[in-house]
Amino acid sequence: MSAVGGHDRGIALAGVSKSFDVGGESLPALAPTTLDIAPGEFVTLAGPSGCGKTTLLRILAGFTVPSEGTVTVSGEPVRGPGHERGVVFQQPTLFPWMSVRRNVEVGPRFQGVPAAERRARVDRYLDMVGLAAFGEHRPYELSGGMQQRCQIARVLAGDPDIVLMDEPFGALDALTRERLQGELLQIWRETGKTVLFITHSVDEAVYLGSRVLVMSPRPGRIVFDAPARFGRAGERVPVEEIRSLPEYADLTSQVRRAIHADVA
Amino acid sequence: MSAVGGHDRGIALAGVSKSFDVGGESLPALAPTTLDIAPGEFVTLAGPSGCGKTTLLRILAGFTVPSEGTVTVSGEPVRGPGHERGVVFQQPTLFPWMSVRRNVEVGPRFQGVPAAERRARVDRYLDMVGLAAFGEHRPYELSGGMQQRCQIARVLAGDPDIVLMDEPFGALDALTRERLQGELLQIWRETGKTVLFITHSVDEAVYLGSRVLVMSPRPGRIVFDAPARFGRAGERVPVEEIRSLPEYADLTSQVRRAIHADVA
Amino acid sequence: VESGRTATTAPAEGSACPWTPEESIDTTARIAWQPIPNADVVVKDLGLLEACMPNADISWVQAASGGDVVAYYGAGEVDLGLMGSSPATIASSAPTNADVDLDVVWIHDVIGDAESLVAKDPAVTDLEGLRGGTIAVPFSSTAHYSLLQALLDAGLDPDKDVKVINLDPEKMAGAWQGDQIDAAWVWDPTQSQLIEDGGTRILSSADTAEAGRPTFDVGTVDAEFAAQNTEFMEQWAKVQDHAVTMIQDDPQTAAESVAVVLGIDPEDVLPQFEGLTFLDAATQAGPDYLGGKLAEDLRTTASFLLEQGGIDAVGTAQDYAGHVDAGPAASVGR
Amino acid sequence: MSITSTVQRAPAPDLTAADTRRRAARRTRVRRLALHAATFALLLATWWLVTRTGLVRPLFLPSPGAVWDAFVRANSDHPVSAGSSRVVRGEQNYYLWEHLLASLQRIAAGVGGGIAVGVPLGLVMGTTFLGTLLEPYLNFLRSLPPLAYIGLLIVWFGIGDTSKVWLLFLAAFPPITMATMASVRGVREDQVNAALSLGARRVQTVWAVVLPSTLPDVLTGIRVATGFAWTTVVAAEIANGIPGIGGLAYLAGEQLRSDLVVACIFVIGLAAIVLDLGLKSLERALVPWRGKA
Amino acid sequence: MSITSTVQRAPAPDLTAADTRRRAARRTRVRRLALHAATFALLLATWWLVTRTGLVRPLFLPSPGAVWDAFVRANSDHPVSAGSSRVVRGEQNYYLWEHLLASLQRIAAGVGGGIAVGVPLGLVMGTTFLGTLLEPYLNFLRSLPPLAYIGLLIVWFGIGDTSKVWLLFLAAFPPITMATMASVRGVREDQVNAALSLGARRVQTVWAVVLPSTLPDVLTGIRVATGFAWTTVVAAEIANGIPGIGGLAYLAGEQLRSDLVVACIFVIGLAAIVLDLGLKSLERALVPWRGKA
Ligand SMILES: Nc1ncnc2c1ncn2[C@@H]1O[C@H](COP(=O)(O)OP(=O)(O)OP(=O)(O)O)[C@@H](O)[C@H]1O
Ligand SMILES: Nc1ncnc2c1ncn2[C@@H]1O[C@H](COP(=O)(O)OP(=O)(O)OP(=O)(O)O)[C@@H](O)[C@H]1O
Ligand SMILES: [Mg+2]
Ligand SMILES: [Mg+2]
Repeated sequence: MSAVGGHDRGIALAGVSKSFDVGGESLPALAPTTLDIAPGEFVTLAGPSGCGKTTLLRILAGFTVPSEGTVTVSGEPVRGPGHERGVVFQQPTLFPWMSVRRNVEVGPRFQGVPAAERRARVDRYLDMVGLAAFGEHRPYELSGGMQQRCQIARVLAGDPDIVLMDEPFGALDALTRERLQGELLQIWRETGKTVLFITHSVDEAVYLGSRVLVMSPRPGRIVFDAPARFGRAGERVPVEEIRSLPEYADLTSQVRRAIHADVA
Repeated sequence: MSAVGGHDRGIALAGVSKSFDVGGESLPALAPTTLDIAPGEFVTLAGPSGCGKTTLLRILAGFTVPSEGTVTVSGEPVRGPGHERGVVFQQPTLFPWMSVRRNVEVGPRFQGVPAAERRARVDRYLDMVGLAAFGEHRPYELSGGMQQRCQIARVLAGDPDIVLMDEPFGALDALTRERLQGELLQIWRETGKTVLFITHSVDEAVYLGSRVLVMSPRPGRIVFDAPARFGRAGERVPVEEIRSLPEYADLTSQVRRAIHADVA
Repeated sequence: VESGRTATTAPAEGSACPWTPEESIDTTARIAWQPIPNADVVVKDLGLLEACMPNADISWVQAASGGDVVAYYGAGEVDLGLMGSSPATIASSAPTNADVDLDVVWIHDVIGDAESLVAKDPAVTDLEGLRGGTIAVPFSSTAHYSLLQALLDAGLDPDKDVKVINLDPEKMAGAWQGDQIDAAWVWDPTQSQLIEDGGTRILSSADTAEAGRPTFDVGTVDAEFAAQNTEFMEQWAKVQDHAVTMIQDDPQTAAESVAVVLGIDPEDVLPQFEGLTFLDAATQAGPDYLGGKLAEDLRTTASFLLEQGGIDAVGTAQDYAGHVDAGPAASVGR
Repeated sequence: MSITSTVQRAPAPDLTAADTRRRAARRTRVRRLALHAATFALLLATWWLVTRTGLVRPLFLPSPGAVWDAFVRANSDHPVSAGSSRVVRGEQNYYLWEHLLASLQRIAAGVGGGIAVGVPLGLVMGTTFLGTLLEPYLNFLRSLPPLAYIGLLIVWFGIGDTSKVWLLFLAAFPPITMATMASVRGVREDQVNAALSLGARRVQTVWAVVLPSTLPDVLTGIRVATGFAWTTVVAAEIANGIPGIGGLAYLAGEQLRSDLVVACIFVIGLAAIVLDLGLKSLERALVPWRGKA
Repeated sequence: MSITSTVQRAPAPDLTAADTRRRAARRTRVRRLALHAATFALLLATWWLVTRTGLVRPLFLPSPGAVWDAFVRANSDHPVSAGSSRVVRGEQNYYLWEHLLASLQRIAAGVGGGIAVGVPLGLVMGTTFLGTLLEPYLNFLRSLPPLAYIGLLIVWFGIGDTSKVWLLFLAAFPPITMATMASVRGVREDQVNAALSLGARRVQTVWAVVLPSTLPDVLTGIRVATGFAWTTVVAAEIANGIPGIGGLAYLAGEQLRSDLVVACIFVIGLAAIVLDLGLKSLERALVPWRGKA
């Protein structure tokens, strides 16, 4: 396949919209949206509750078929879920019939990763999310935040090229959250994965993203789209310093205003 | 029954602890805890992920029986769930076989509230959480944040004396969150309900609570317990002003330090 | 657990072949039997066929009704079998005769008082007294045939004047106790049970036989099998004849054999023998039975079954004669 | 849930405007009907061929033509045999559809009773100590062959319809009870907790939570039970079962009239399919949330 | 889920140290056993009284003593009648336990086949278009009375064990298929989605998601099917069914030997209870997450 711009290696949405049928009526959830995400971008997405963020993510994941428009990933039209797109669900979707360890191991297992590497990966990610001691628990024996972390470990252990994360740190305390933000950034910097990261925290969006998107209330449109560079810089500069940069405060208030714009 | 101090009208935990059986081993989740909550208190509870917050809340709700110790509410030992203790679950627990409206109506219906008042209550709380237009949807047709809001409306429509809330605003955007914080405070001020509110946001804990608790990592102990008065003051003073009070910043950093203490 | 265990724990008296065993016969024969108190089960219990033809491979297949036996023939699962005269007639008539080709080679018994009409009300003494009543009978059995014949002979319309219902013998006692039926045409042990419960026998198959509608339990054989295994058939008839003689001469021992097979008390078997007429080979081969009249009886039965919807057409006299073979029975005396 | 349609299912309702959607739905329906018709025709042809070539004897599998004749005959007034002047109605004095109706009534009563008893019993057994206490007896009961206890039923309830309905009831209620009981164990604890916290009394949780969330499994149980009832209808109607399609099938079998037996079997099977389709569409209408939450 | 025990269940495992817990568990077990024993004794006493007072005639319900005698007799070598020198083994030349064993073997084969066919078929039918296509035929099949098609089975498979096993198989596999199919529809779509996103191929999602999450319902289906196979065992063994507990019950019924019939019924029922207990404990061991997620 020939390269059309850089699109063929990234994600491209062209005129994608989605309406849901509820009681015979067709309710628009996502307004026609065109969006290109280049490989290696860390896109953060914010917007009011119920504006269509999850809908957009599920379309990319291949869980939901858009009502209109086309979605391509690496030049291929999206026809369903695929292992190159890992998904952290908004509500933890672990398998209760497997232990935590097995849950994390399941991705590599599906993909036929040899046992030794599988074990190494599982150990690494369980450790990263702080669940090393809980490998033999069942998912329903974990707290809400622990389930969310387990899910993150599961997706990362699957080593997808594109990581789609729906409020992954929503149920975590500030400290754990900061630690995982750092880990995620580091993985991103090291592997060059493409990330779509939905969050309600403006600070998180600005701090993590290499590009920040904001959606309008339902039906969602992308009303703000700006580059950022704090996540990449975070490698060398301490977090506190980054947060005190004037550009940081500037972008933060821009994003905040974008979110509030349509509401006010 | 005779009044022993003021305890007989509030919540009293005496030496309550909880261990879970996992694969034959007994793992402590909540260290022996003694705690009195007076009627009308707005207690906020923070702590690292997996420290036992939800466990404590479920014990109060009567869902989990403590391994040791006794729990009394209004002088009566807790034997199970009861309508005087409403519960907002960490993970939305709506009934998929009912519409959103019926979900909210279900509490008053159980309690035999007359139809007219039931309708009024449902309208009021659906409106408050911004779901007035979604009454005929099914819960699984809502976004994550909308489900959480629906749950809040459901519990408030049941008009319990004690409201136990497990990260109720966790999946909401900042704006919706602030609005609901205001609504919750106003309901609290008007009705004098007792509230236990679990949150990962230190700012939220300090801003809302009339008393702020912090738990240590697993097995959870209460390591910080301080009164606060910003929520009540919020009636007259604008939010921005409260947040800029030196006491506010002081309490915030105390809480933050308490949370980080055991970890560091 | 393997099936087909025939060896009993204690070998019964008389289980040795009464004459020199015929070692030359190595036929494989599958025999369908039914739990009816006659010489066939005595043969089975004593293992006489096995004893007299030690090199033959004989297996016994239990069937629940004559209809089943016909079906087994159709499936090619059995070579010989016992059935009532009604199924034998059906098997010899269109359309079933296209599927099976059977010869009647033996009359295990002529049904007499063994099947009879027992009425509940002691005041009832004849069929006329049952007008408007309910009579139970197992449909498609020889008893069904006898009942309908008796009704017609008495000038009663089975569709209008009485209510004839289908009921298995083991369910009759219950219906009887609940006053659901007024009479039943049935065999033992239900017959005795009903009489014990206060019923009176007002008619029996002996009466219908006298009126020219006899019913039998007959031995049948697949025609092709019979043609290919004449020696076996002769030996088989000889053994059957021996058992018939045993019932006639030493009913006590025969009854024990029957009791073992049926799982009942030998004391209950003797009265059951009374209700059946057993014929030795010579009599059977004579013109009153296999030698002539049986074919006519089958044809009479067929014309009746045609009205009942069991068969499509009544064959000619030769057709039925072609399905009766007195050969094996006649050979016994020789 | 359908693996292959996890994604493909969505487009039909969402892709475009209402009429395009309707047209697409009609197209799938037509295609499905065609597929059904083709399968059916194929089976019919195989059957015809098998009987035609004499692979199976008519005693066991009569030809489609013969079965059709028997069917027509059983639904009309006809002479008792070719050439006879005596005209009889259908079979055993009833038309075939009357036999069917009689059996349907018994099945409706039996399964209806099974639902009325099985669902509450299953709920009680699934939620209280009565479960452990009664389960062995339920298992005992549901393992008993109808042929073994129909005699007792006749003693108690006579040889009329009552004993037949009882037999069908005894066939239908254990699977319904089992399904309810097993499903109750799968109800999410927190949903019951939520209801209790909202002021529900124990009984109310049954109505508000347990019943709706067990509904899909209970409906499956009812479908299984109805199937059982059909298989039991011959056993129930062996004794004095005219009118009754099972009784007719039994009698025809005894008379070795396999064409009529097969006609009865077809009628039974078709009636069962129609009944089951009804139950299935009921399920679809009542349980839209299946697989979503 | 158990409504009354939502809360009460917890203390046993969590309240205290291991041995207190164990002691408590033993106490509940003892209490439960006592309750069972009491219920059983009560039923036995009622039975005894009913027969003793002559409320029901022994022909219809023999006394416990008579049934016990028949049971003992059927398990021993005994003279054919008091005083007779002819000693026979059990009944019909087999001990009762041999009859039971023979039937158990057939049931094991039939239900085993039912599982082997029903579960994969249910999965396929629940996940592909084959479901719509084959469902009518499945419904047709599962409504057919065994008595109606046993003739065909005998033609094809002979009158030996094979046709009986086929009959039991045909009784067992439809409920298993139904349960699997219905349950597949209840699998949470997002769990399949999650597996697919983790790189599972369609077939792998069956192993990793669909099968485990349908497991409870499938096990219930198997339990229902096993019960059903038991009820069919008499029908299967009417023809040439010795050895076989169903065949024995049928023969005994023909001879109005109700004591032996009731003994057979008891043996059948007890065997079914034991089998079902086994299946249930399997379920408990395999599906600990039931009601939690
Ligand atoms: N299956 C569905 N059926 C009908 N409507 C749906 C469905 N899923 C989502 N919606 C509607 O689509 C809109 C957008 O939902 P979505 O889940 O994308 O919101 P979101 O931006 O993720 O919100 P949140 O931050 O609360 O998670 C909502 O109004 C919701 O009601
Ligand atoms: N059912 C259970 N079985 C076994 N262990 C459990 C169970 N529920 C909770 N735990 C354990 O108890 C501890 C406390 O859990 P809890 O849910 O109370 O945490 P939390 O403070 O609410 O955390 P989060 O903020 O992540 O929700 C955790 O370590 C968890 O693994
Ligand atoms: Mg969302
Ligand atoms: Mg929690």
